[in-house]
Amino acid sequence: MLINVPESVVADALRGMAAAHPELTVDVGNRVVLRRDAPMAGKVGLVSGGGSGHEPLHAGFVGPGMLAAACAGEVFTSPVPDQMVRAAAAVDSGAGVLFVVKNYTGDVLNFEMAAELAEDEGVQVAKVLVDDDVAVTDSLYTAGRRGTGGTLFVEKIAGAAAEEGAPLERVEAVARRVNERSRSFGVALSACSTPTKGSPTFELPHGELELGIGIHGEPGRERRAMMTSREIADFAVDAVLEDLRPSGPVLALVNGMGATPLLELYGFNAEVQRVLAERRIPVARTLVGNYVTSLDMAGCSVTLCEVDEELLRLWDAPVQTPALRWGR
Amino acid sequence: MLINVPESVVADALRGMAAAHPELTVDVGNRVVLRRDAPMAGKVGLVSGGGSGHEPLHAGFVGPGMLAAACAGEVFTSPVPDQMVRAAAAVDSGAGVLFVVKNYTGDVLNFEMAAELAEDEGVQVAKVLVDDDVAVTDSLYTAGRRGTGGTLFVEKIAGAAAEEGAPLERVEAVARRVNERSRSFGVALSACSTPTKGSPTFELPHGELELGIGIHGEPGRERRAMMTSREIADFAVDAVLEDLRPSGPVLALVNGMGATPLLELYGFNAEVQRVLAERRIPVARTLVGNYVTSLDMAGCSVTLCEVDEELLRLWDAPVQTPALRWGR
Amino acid sequence: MPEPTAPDSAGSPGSSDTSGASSDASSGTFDAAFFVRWLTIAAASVDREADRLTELDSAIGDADHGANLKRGFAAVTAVLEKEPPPTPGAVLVTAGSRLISTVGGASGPLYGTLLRRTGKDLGDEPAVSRARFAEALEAGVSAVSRLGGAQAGDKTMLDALVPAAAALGESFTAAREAAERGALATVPLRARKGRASYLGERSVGHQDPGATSSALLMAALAEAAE
Amino acid sequence: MPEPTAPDSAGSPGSSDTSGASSDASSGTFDAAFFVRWLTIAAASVDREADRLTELDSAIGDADHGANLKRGFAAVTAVLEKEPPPTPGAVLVTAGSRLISTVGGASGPLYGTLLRRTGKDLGDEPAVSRARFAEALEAGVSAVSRLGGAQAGDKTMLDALVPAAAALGESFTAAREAAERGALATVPLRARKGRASYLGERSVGHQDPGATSSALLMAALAEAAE
Ligand SMILES: Nc1ncnc2c1ncn2[C@@H]1O[C@H](COP(=O)(O)OP(=O)(O)O)[C@@H](O)[C@H]1O
Ligand SMILES: Nc1ncnc2c1ncn2[C@@H]1O[C@H](COP(=O)(O)OP(=O)(O)O)[C@@H](O)[C@H]1O
Ligand SMILES: [Mg+2]
Ligand SMILES: [Mg+2]
Ligand SMILES: [Mg+2]
Ligand SMILES: [Mg+2]
Repeated sequence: MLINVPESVVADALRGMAAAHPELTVDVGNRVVLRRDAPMAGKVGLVSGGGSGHEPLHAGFVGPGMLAAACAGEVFTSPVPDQMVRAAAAVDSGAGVLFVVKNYTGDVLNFEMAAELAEDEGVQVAKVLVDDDVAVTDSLYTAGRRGTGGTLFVEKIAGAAAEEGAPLERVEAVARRVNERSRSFGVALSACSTPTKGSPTFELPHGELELGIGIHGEPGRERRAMMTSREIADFAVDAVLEDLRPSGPVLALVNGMGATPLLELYGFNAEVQRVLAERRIPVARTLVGNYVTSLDMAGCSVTLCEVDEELLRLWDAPVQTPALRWGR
Repeated sequence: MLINVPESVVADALRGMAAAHPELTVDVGNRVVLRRDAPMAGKVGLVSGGGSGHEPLHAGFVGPGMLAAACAGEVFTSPVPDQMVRAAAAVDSGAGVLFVVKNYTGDVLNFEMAAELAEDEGVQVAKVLVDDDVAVTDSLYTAGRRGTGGTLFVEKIAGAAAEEGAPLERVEAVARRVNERSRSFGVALSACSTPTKGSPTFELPHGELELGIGIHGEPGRERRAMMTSREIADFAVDAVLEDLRPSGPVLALVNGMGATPLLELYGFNAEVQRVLAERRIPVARTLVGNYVTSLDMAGCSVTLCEVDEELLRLWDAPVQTPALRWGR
Repeated sequence: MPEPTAPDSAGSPGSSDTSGASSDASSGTFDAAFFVRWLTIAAASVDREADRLTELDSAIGDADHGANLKRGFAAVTAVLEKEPPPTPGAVLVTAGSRLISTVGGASGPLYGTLLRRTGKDLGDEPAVSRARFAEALEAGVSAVSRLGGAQAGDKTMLDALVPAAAALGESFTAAREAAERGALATVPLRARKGRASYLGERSVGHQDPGATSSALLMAALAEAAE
Repeated sequence: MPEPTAPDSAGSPGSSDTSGASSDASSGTFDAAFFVRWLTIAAASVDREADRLTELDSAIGDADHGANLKRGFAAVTAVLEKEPPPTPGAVLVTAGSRLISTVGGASGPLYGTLLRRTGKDLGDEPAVSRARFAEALEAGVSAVSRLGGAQAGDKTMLDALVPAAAALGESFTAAREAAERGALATVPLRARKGRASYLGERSVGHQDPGATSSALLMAALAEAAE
């Protein structure tokens, strides 16, 4: 691993990020990355965060048109409430703050505590839970669907609404709408290694894969013999469509888990587009890359988000962050 | 591996790229990716290319302000002359074409043949060889220094000069200047697996690393016991500085080889910046990410490019490509 | 056993160790120093067992439970050493707050809430009886259950905490043993809460890391009382 | 051996196989069909040995030599089958052009140039003697050396091609054997050209993939002549 010691991985990364991105404010001590111009007068501030190891999520999405702040936890560990409280205070211009929270017990509890504390300090806080992963059934017998690739759609689109000056309830409603219309399914071709453990989090023999994985190195729902890119696309897209059943055009995120080469990911995208065409789902926009990752895991996920005109317009709106950048 | 069959990997990726990037023209049959607006009246066209497996290099750098066209060879195999001839013909507006060629025997020979053929067809062709890798001594006893991370600097900066409307000799001179002032050094923490071979190209036991690697999965000059991020930064930066000895500010590219998580890469950047500060080298701009990769290899490379005011201005100039995007 | 048996532990499986030669019998009440000692022993134990906890979390979670608690308990001992709070309640509230501020993940707010709620329940009494502590711990455990929406049987820390709190009325040793049994009993369970629930049937056959760390905490408590 | 010995092969190590029972002796001249047969056998051999070539290239290169030649020679046989050229020279020029257009890498232009230059040297004669072919092959090999800037001893295909071309004056068998010896002799060499040169001393102890494929081509030639 390209590290010094496991204990300093997150702080080291934030220092490196500060050096590479003078356009951001990086509070290394508190592990908060902020827009340099925060608080933005009259605008809602989007605050997200989560365990580290999913880069560029979330800090790579801080900037005009997307997040106002991101809080970095230890690897695969939700940040602590103090971080979100600090971030909320820093980005609140009086228009309030939206917490974008991936649905994991740790994130939910820590963000909840933070919301309470921030409100005690006079910040108006709304929260949206992202739970797009169809590999987990949302029932009494689970902690609910996980937040994965859909987070990117929520943060980009709600971020655009905030940038336009929409009030908190509206930004929250947009975020909720995006989450409700987003579904993901992920596949691992290898496990990942966390700095602390130093070895793969599970054993995946060569020639097998895990279907229905999350983004924390946990095994999936099912192990199978290796499938082709074509077969994986069929499986993943159909798993998503079974739950989403879009009646209009979709945004497609073809996401790499970290170690899958872009060459393979683009090839996989060709298969994803093929299935979508076969299922007669029009694709409005496609994003291919390593955006919501799981350290050095090989694999991919597919996220679809059904969009109406407003959501598409907000998706296309300018964004200026380290990892997503277009328009202006 | 996330593929169908090894034989279709490159074509599949190009189809996937076409779907994700409607702003580009992708000629899948001839494996050429082009700016949609090529030929750009009165402007020099930059044409590059090389073996696949280094994505986003080169096709991810096609667009306004950078390459006019990229030719994709098989994995780690230079493209064939026909591709470059076709690309040159497509982007030449009469102002001529600059071939940006990484210094590998295969690339050099194929681009040379292409230049001859294109000139037979009436296209004015200039060539710049990129050979920035200090791990290889440039002597009679080697094929010369390899082209690695410096390619990004050459393509970006010469691309900006072309975009400004500079004539061919000037664009060529700028490209040459960037190459002369760029040096790289790379380190592998794991080997990579090519689709054809299907297994790692060399054995690298856990707990060891290879110093002085290139971008084709070949072993480096030396194997050592695992080093910390700090030690690797010292070693790599000093290897570069021994050859470059900059008297002014530098651009720094802290590049991932493909499978190294961004989290680790940013942490490594913190160490690179520390060494540079210790050596009193001012850093004008820093770019961190997986840009010049070697499939799923874990590892990193450091490229420094000494810049004057003109080169820095051209670096900062707007660029609109899938992988690099800023300004406007 | 000279001390009264807590009524709600009557039906719980009896401790196999009936020697009762711990400080339980003699001390009667427990002051702030005792609670600091407990948490200090717990921190050492978590530090020692961190790799095992992470290994367990690696099987059905995300391989961070050991590192999480190690970081949190190190912070707890640091603050308790620097400014030892005056009462049992203050010790637990301070420790719980510290866990919340340093652990993150699911276990941070849950263990933090456990200690904070237990501590609040103890109020500002300078020393408390084991029975009083047992009562407060039950309140803390209930708070954990409410916060995370889990019950005993869901394959979480509650599988160790619920029986341990109940057995604490009987003795520290009984609490330790109940927690250990509870942790072991998570092996055949299918997880319904936390990350392990994502695995469905595949969570069966693995011991829950949080229940295991809860057993460590109860063992530390018994050791502090020896 | 009824045919004249090429003067420049006089000093080359003699073939151990002196039976000479190949079609060398009988045929006298070789027409376009012979050259098509050669390349067809070569294509089959490259296809069969592709994994081994890639394996060798994996040790000191980039693990693509087998796939490269397999792709190129498949394209060569396809074009030769579809429109068989009329003369030996045309066969080789066509095949060389096809390699250049389909292989890429270092070996594409080099092998392509080898065949094209050899073919051009043969002109439009409808059939050529082995001696004439040997002469043309030497011209082709020189062109490879000029194009890539390498010499025999640099651990490249030239280590097989140079002695093979020289020995072809003697017999097809001698050429095959010289190429095989040349390929084997690359093992202890330190590479000075191509990717293997990046490894410096670490290239020692491995057989050069290009020299190995050149030996396959010469073996195919000897087989075609049998
Ligand atoms: N809803 C819940 N209620 C009670 N305990 C829980 C709950 N969710 C998780 N846990 C406990 O937390 C433990 C995991 O803690 P940890 O690994 O530190 O956090 P995370 O799951 O966020 O990585 C689990 O083993 C389980 O015992
Ligand atoms: N300059 C050169 N002259 C002659 N042969 C060369 C030269 N460079 C490389 N070769 C040959 O090419 C072979 C490698 O071919 P191949 O793997 O197909 O191309 P690449 O090296 O571009 O991947 C080497 O084993 C060597 O025999
Ligand atoms: Mg965690
Ligand atoms: Mg190659
Ligand atoms: Mg965990
Ligand atoms: Mg090769």
